[in-house]
Amino acid sequence: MAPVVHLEGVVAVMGGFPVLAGADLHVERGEILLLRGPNGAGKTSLLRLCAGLLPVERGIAQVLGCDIAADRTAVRNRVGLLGHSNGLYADLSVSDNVAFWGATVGASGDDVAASLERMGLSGRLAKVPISRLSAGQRRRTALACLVARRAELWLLDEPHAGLDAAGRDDLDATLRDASAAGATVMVASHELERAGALASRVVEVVGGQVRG
Amino acid sequence: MAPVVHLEGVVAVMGGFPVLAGADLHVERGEILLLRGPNGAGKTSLLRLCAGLLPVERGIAQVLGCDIAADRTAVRNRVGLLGHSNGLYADLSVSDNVAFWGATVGASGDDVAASLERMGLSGRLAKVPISRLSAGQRRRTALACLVARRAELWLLDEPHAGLDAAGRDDLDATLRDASAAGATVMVASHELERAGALASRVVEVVGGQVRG
Amino acid sequence: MSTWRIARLIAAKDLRIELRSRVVTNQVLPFAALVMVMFAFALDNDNVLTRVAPGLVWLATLFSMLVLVQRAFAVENADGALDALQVAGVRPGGIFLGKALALGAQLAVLEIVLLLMAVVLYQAQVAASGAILLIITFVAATTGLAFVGTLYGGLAAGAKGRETLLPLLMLPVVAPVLIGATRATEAAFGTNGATSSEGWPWIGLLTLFAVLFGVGGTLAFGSLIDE
Amino acid sequence: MSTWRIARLIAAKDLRIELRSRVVTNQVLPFAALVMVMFAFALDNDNVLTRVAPGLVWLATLFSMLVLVQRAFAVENADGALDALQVAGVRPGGIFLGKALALGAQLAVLEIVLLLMAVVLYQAQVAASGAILLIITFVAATTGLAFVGTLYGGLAAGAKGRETLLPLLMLPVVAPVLIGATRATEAAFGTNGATSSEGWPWIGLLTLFAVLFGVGGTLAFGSLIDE
Amino acid sequence: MTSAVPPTTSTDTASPSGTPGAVRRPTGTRFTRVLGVATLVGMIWLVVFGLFLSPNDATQKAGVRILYIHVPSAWLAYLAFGVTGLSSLAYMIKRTRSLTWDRIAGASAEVGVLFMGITLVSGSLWGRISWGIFWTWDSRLTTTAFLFVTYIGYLAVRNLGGTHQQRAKRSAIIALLAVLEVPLVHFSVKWWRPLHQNESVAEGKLSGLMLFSLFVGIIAFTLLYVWLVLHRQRVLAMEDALDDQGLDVALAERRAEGAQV
Ligand code: HEM
Ligand SMILES: Nc1ncnc2c1ncn2[C@@H]1O[C@H](COP(=O)(O)OP(=O)(O)OP(=O)(O)O)[C@@H](O)[C@H]1O
Ligand SMILES: Nc1ncnc2c1ncn2[C@@H]1O[C@H](COP(=O)(O)OP(=O)(O)OP(=O)(O)O)[C@@H](O)[C@H]1O
Ligand SMILES: [Mg+2]
Ligand SMILES: [Mg+2]
Repeated sequence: MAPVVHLEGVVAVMGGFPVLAGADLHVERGEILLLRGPNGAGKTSLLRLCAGLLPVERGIAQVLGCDIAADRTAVRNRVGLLGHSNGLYADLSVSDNVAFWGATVGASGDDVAASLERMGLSGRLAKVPISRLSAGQRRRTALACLVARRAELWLLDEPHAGLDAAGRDDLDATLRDASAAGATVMVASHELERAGALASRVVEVVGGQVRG
Repeated sequence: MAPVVHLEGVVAVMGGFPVLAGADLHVERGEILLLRGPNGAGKTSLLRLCAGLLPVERGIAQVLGCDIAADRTAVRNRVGLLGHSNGLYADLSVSDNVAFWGATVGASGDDVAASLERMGLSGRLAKVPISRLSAGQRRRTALACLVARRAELWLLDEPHAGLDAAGRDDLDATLRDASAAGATVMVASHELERAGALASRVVEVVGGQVRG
Repeated sequence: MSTWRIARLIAAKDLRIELRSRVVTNQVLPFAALVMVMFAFALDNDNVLTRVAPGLVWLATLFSMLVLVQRAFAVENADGALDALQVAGVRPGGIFLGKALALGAQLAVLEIVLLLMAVVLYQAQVAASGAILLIITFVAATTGLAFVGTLYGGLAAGAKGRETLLPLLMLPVVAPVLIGATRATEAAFGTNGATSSEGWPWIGLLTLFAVLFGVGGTLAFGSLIDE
Repeated sequence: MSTWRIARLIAAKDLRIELRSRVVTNQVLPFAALVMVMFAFALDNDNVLTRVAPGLVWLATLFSMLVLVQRAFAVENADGALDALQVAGVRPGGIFLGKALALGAQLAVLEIVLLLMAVVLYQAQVAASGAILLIITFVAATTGLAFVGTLYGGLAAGAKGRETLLPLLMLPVVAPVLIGATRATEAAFGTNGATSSEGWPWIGLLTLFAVLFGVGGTLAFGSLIDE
Repeated sequence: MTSAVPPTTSTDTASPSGTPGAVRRPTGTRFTRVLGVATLVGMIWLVVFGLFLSPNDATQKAGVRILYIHVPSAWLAYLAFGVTGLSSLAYMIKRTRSLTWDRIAGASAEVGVLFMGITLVSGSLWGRISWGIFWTWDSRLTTTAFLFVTYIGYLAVRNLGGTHQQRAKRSAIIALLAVLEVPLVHFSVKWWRPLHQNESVAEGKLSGLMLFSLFVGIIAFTLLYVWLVLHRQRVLAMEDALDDQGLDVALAERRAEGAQV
């Protein structure tokens, strides 16, 4: 069966700087992969590349069987990304946001309700506009949007940051369930104890390259 | 000697919502205090209040001997705040930013150089504009700006988030030195192991209330 | 999901945001009104005003439109929503149509207000025969403007210093609309003895323009927005 | 640190940002130029133009100024720098003067360009006697505008939907400047047979205005910006 | 692994100058040198005919001689923008997609802006002579000005950044929309009530020798156009190549960054 992610000597450039300098990575279906590495190593870039947001300058890059070097839009809608930013509309309420993002990928109303429930946002908060939420509450909302999407490949950039103890447990449970259900998960994180416990494999990103 | 922070039944409101609902807190000089608590508990609000950014609605609030309930600007310039956002100018280089923020509080050129050094930004990065930095590199820059300030009261909101292993160690060392030098430190964090090890005392914030 | 359903989804979202934040109603409308008044001040020069009223209506529309477009994409950029839309595989054509739809709706409201103001402030009269002409002009022009605004708004959205790149890109392109709409409106108002028959050729230009940018945008928006 | 040193610090910072991003030079200037062209075309109606040239120069200045002010405070707001400035205990008066200084510098460049354009495009001639008058008008008006812009820019910076709140706040206030400057410039240009002697009373108004907002801003800025 | 360069990636394999070696090559070839000489000759002819052999105009006197620069530059600007449009189209079509087209488009637009500038200047000078003013809000003048600005905008878009591919796609779209303004300028004299000359050449209102001088001008400007575009296109190609070269250096550094840790 084709690997979920297959990168060979991938180079990616932002503003003339090689954010990825020959990355090789091979991820199988159902894995929970932890990307660790120093600041500026290229973790975020790697995730954005896999999501089809960052063009491939050189090398071979296949995600979910699509050649994203040729057409990086091909893989979209099958992957879900939680980046450093949340991608929420500040003036809309929590439920409006989750509903909108769910709708863009044709998720059912139940999925939406379920994911709100799952992230503990179904109470008073559901009707509060994002602009009046705390940092962690926003992060939870972003996660709820991601959960509602039921993606085949989950890309999470420091998902634990800002979440409280309960939120972290919810998140880890969600990710375990997802991978059990056959989805693949890639997590970039600096919280090695926590994320390490979650991951089925750990690779190190350094200087735009992937080790291990 | 007067306590550094003394709050009694402090109530603060944002957009009609009581973000702080009767907070009592007493912090002595040289302490490293960890604020823990669920998302939306009021940690950020508490720190912003101590920095004089959030008006006191009710109660007694003294910081560094100033009555911030009466005049919240009084305490400014003596406290340093690292919030969820970094307060950096995206078009300016790392060193320009740190130099500017240093200058606003009359820090010497050496202080600036030293704090850049301390946060490991003195290499290639020093001349790179913020807009081309990774999340963690931005956070480091923000910390460098804070360090250059030599404040009496350090208020840090989830300072470890986004920092790599080395950065975390740098940070903890810096904070220990600061408190050893007589500064007081308040840290809001969800990384209990890490921040717990750093802190000399832990208080829990829940539903806008603090006891301790 | 079909492009058209996406478009409706996006448009609904944008209009809901407007409903919650009331930015257009509370701020852009008054702004547009002010612009008209300012013109009146600056040009208050023996009855120049009535003669140039049509031009002013459209100038005011353009300037307010700059604000609208900026706002429309500020919303998408503030927290990386535009990226998220792309990852979600939302068809760019759908995004384009949706945002154009919402923008058009807001523009329409704006123009009606401005037109009424022109009638009141500048004593512009609509010749009975011109009424239909006027309506068609407005529909055609608004559609065109909405498309152009969305197209260039999207292009500028990625770039740095976007709040200023936008006007540079947009103004020369909308110039034809400005001219066309102005002349057609003059014809409708019967300004400087223009008769409404003179107006029709302009409608042609406006429609052509709208169609061009509508099609162009729907096809090309994808490659314009992705950075 | 003295208010004045703070002001210099802030101004230097703002100008350096402009130096790095080149937003004003590459985008606002062309925009201003375009605005002039658009006006000219929209109003091209048997030699109205030369008569209203002075008004147009100032209108164009105002619109470009909106963009400038927006940019000036977008920079402060993007990443919470305004809060940081307050925590750092930077005197609000200093912030105000500093940002006004930088804004004024950029405005001055802008106006010179616009004025030259007016001379070339609208065949506006400066009466020899009017030269001094013209210069003084510009200095007075620019100072006034810089102060108002900064004051209201700061006010809007805190509020949500700022990109649209700003024009609403500012335009009515600057109306007097617009009128005063226009009349004074007309006098300098000798438009509609105005003689430069007629200009001086307006200078008075402009200066008064500048002083008023300069002092007001320096004192009140603090309570305006901190939310 | 840098050598692993599938044709689908955005390093430019289409043009020969994509290879770093090209950077040391001059932009001249035998052909362009011949062309350069021809251009020079053409210009000399233009001067001879334009300033000496061609007669004064009945009404415009010697002022008419501006025509021999004014009109050719205008028409060549049209041509340049047309070429920009066409090569942008060629880029957009998958089968013919190549960054060479994008560079030709860019080069042609630059030259076009230059020529349109000449038109504007010569026009305003002529205006001063024959209408007594530098500028008026006549439809043709204005539309010309708009066209000029539009292509400045196009050049700005080319500098928005991103990969070469992104630049090419983005600007191609803008070019295809912008070129639509050309007919607007051309027919503006028909559609609006202008002060500006309308179709006088096409309707043969010019005396034989004038017409000939004009043709000399057109030929000379055409040669100049081709010569400039060829060179600019190659320069652009080298800039792109330089980017790729710079990338190789940067890559080495970036990897070293890893070695330290
Ligand atoms: C700034 C001022 C002017 C500008 C921007 C300008 C622009 C142009 C342009 C764009 C064309 C090409 C028209 C076409 O074939 O599509 C043109 C042609 C021409 N211009 Fe001008 N022009 C200006 C002033 C003048 C003046 C003052 C005169 C003479 C009194 C003049 C005489 C002509 C003539 C005779 C043609 C050729 C018309 C034809 O056969 O199509 N222009 N001009
Ligand atoms: N602008 C606002 N208007 C109204 N309510 C707000 C606003 N900002 C925050 N709140 C509410 O105030 C409460 C406290 O927010 P605060 O940011 O202090 O929480 P926190 O402890 O920092 O949470 P986190 O751990 O997620 O950062 C939250 O419940 C939030 O919903
Ligand atoms: N827009 C940009 N232009 C140029 N260089 C950039 C840009 N964004 C990031 N970089 C550089 O690319 C490198 C990788 O960035 P990236 O965000 O992928 O790192 P990261 O591993 O996510 O770091 P962190 O752990 O801090 O999030 C960094 O060295 C950064 O300086
Ligand atoms: Mg990152
Ligand atoms: Mg918080």
